[in-house]
Amino acid sequence: MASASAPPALDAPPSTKELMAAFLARDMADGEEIFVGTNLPVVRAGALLAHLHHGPSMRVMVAHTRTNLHHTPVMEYFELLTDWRAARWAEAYFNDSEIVTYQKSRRDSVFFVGALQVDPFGNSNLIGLGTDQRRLALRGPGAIATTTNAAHVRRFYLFVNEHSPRVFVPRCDFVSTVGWAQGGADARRRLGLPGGGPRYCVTPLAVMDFEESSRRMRLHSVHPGVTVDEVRARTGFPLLVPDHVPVTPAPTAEELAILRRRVDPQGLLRR
Amino acid sequence: MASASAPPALDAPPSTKELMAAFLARDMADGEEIFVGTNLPVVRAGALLAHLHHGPSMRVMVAHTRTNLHHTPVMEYFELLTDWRAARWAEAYFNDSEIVTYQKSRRDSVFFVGALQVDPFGNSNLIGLGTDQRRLALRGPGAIATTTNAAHVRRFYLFVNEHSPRVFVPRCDFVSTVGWAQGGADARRRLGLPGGGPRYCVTPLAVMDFEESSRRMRLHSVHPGVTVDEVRARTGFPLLVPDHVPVTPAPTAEELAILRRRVDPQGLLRR
Amino acid sequence: MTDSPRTDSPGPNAPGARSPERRSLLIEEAALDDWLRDGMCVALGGLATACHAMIAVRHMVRRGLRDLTVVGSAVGGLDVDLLVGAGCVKKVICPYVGAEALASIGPFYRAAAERGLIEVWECDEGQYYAGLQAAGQMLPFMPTRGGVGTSYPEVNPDLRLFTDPVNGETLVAVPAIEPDVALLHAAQADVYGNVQFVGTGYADRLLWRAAHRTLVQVEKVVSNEEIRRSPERTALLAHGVLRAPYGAHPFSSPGFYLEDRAHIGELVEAGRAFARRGDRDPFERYLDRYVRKPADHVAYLEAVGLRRLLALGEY
Amino acid sequence: MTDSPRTDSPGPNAPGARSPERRSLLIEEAALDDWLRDGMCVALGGLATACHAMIAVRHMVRRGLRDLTVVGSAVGGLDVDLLVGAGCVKKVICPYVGAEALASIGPFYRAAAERGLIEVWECDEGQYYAGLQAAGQMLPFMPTRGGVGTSYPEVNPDLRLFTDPVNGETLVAVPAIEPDVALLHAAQADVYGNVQFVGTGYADRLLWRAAHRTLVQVEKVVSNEEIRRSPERTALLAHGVLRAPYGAHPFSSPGFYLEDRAHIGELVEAGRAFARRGDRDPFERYLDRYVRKPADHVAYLEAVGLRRLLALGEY
Repeated sequence: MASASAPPALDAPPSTKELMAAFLARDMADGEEIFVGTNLPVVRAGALLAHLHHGPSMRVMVAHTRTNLHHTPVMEYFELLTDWRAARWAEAYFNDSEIVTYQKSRRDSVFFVGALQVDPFGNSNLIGLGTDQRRLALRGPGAIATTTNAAHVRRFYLFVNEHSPRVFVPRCDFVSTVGWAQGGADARRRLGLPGGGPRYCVTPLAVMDFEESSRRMRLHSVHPGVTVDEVRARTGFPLLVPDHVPVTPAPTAEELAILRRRVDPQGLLRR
Repeated sequence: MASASAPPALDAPPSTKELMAAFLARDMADGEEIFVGTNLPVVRAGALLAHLHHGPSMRVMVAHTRTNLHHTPVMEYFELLTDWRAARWAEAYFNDSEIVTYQKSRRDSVFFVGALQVDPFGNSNLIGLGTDQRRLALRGPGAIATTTNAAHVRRFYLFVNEHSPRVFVPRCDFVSTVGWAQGGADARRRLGLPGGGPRYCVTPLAVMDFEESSRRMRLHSVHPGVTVDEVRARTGFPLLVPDHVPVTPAPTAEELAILRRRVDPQGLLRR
Repeated sequence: MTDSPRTDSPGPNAPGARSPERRSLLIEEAALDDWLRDGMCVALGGLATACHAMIAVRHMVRRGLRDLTVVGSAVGGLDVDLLVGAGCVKKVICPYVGAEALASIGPFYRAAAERGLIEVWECDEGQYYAGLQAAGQMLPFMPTRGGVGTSYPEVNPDLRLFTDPVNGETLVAVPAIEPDVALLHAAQADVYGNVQFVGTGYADRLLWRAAHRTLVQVEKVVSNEEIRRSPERTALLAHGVLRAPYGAHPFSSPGFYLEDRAHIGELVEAGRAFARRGDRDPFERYLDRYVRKPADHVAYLEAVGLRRLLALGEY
Repeated sequence: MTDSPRTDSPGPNAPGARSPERRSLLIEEAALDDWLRDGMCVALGGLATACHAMIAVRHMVRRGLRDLTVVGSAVGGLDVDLLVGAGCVKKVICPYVGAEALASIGPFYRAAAERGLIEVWECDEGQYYAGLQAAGQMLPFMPTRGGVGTSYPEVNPDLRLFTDPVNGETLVAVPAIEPDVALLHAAQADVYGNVQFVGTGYADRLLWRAAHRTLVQVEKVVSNEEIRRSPERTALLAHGVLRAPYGAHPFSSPGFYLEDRAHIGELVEAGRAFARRGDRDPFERYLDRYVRKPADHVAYLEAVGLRRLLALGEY
């Protein structure tokens, strides 16, 4: 299971994925509930880094169990959602239907939403591409639980592995997850959605947030070596850009050490 | 817990309560789900007699557990709903909220409904007596789960310990459990109630059923020593009475033996 | 009770403050004051004669809390009756209050309800659970079929008949029942709030899901390692844990002790003296002896007596 | 799928026939024919790459069943994909079909959906579970908030926006999802249908509650006494029990074996050959080898090979 390759050296510069993980980690607060997803190594690493770095009381949800790993020396990587070996850490089990149905128990939960398409208000699409649901040009993987979770959880992050005009579109072919709907500060309240909505959209190029009054997507920071113009060019709609756009901060030595020694000794974030 | 008194002799004539229990038992079929209630010795005895006599595959629900007692020599009497000692027999636990909420799992269930008042269509009242709910002349114990269960279960039995015009009234002050509503063969279907409704109403004097087309209460049998006129006089509304009213059949020797040796050695049905 | 869903967080470890280690959720009995206030909607766990959070209940009586909305358990026990008798209650939400064969209906509850001194939110168990389900799911209401054709929509205007948008059937809409706090009693928990029951835990999990915060009394506080030995038993995550041996007394606690029938009888008789003769003295004596004089739970247990407690045998 | 609730009884021991002893619910593999018919609505348990009832799934393919409505698990696996590839399926009800990292989407499912050969009842997990909840509660619908503001009510007209009768909020009404039969795979059961899982059992309990009848494959048939040793583990009461060691293969079975990645890869490659190049030969070879030729489950396991099976190690 664990990779045979040696863990990366601590003095190697951070990879983009490590940078993204560290950004996510810093935004998560102690006491929050985090899902250690499968098949999303950056999201997994971000959540676990937050837990180990500054979140000893976080609720860690992994493969249908709830646990706390603050004193676990090295995290095993479980690739599949149903890998029951993760139960070795369990303090509790959770049932798949209950976790989705009883949203009140998740008021402290933060969540991640992937997408085939994202629009200027952070609405997103996992249903597919095309005009007719009965004959999609491309059938997407489906929303899984993102529609319901994103309606309720404390906040969520949009996370996409490709920053391009194919993904960032003026209008999604279908909306499977509401971000800031049609925009405006109270866009979600008007729809009756109790959750806090998308806070950041994280890509391999940059981090975006949503301007407070319009809830339009705004450039928050660019990753090292990426220019503002490059991000603009690869976003299929006009992005709000402040006068000063900072560079996404690099992980600290402490964060890198946790990532490389305990969270990701397999080096998935450096591939 | 078990009474210190000796079990009744097998050749003593059946008590009215034993007669009632045997009547109920004969009406229950193998494979059905039965609730061994607390605080209702006749109902408990009827259900267990059915199980031991002809229902080896019945599902026996007792004190938040499900079990099968077909080979249990003598039934301990648990007086309280929450007596956790009954768990010694458990094959499964059931959760109080789930058992009421997930009615589909109870399609084979039969149920008992007590009442302060019963009307000619078998609608009944456990809410209380009076005209204003905020100032009841007598507050009843409340419907517990009878409202919801009686709407769904395969069929139910009305069971009252007092046969009098106080109980059998032309109109209930409040209806907490629907029987045959306003009457008519399809009375329940028109309300959308999927359960089979009340089959019999059992009292210390007689057994009543509900005439098929009008769903009005009809005398089914009188207990030994009770006259039809007596039942009429103690029922506060006109009862349908067929030309021939049989006497409620006595328990067989086999039934009495099971009742007295295994179900009720404490003799609760003979007090 | 039909507040719109909250987005603020009362979570077990409310984010913000940093802590170098995982935070303990263990509280002292005196800290119950931080949890309970006049006018709150308080859910009481357990069922009938079992597993009520009696330390918390007696604390509310001792402090003289007022105007509580009490969400009793589905088969509410004399925990509710005690609070009604002590004048703490404005409104009761549950289908039953009593102790079965020991008291077919709670005497204070009956008297107060008949005299219009408390409001009774009339419901059956199906409706009651539907309202809690709605709260746990952050929905304004939950449909149910139980109650169609009955007097419930008349005697409780919060239960509204409506036409279902799919098949056009008539159903009952039950608004969300959202307690501010659920007070439960369980077998064991660790200091991090992982709660395990012996037996089913009745509907305590649903009260936890519906309530804003949950405080759990436990017979034993155990290590986190003990919890991890049987994670499948962990039923809920409390926001606060109170060490509470014999904390359900005079009611039973599965796996630990049976109900104290003599003590329950004392309480019932005090209630009946008031309900039947207007004689409040026996209840005042009961309160003096078991609630007002004992400064804390251990003092209460001493008032009950060790000999009595140890006689509430296991199987 | 929105049939009105049934009042007939398909219970584990349908009343009527007398039997001197408690009836066994154990069935032989050949008796699956009594459970499965063309046009049925069939729910498949497990989740993603775990615990699908593969004996029953392969049986349906072997018999060439047609026009099935398949209610996959919330994260539906390649069990659904296999049935779609074999042409058994008319409609799929579940939020996902695939195998995560091993196949981000089921290749047959994607191809058939894009070409309009199957109907996809578009939903997310919240809506999916709401529909099952409705069925289990014998209600025509269940409200949910997930889907408000999205395209779901457009792409799935069964999901209707409505105004809640209590607070006036806009919600989604999900009609009841009522499978004729649920096909599950679990760790153990006794012959009376008492089913126990290792782990959570995913949402299998909810499928059981929603379905008309439930057939459970089990790794081990155990004694009734063994069940009674840990009644708290009993999760559901099956209507039929099938002895099924390695019965989830090629998927994992918690506590028994991990997924067979090589075998899953073989199936995925066969699907991709068809989806990308229209080449059905690899899938036909797969079906010949693993479905058509083996007459029963043990013959299937022999085709897989004991060496392979025993290498799907425990932890």
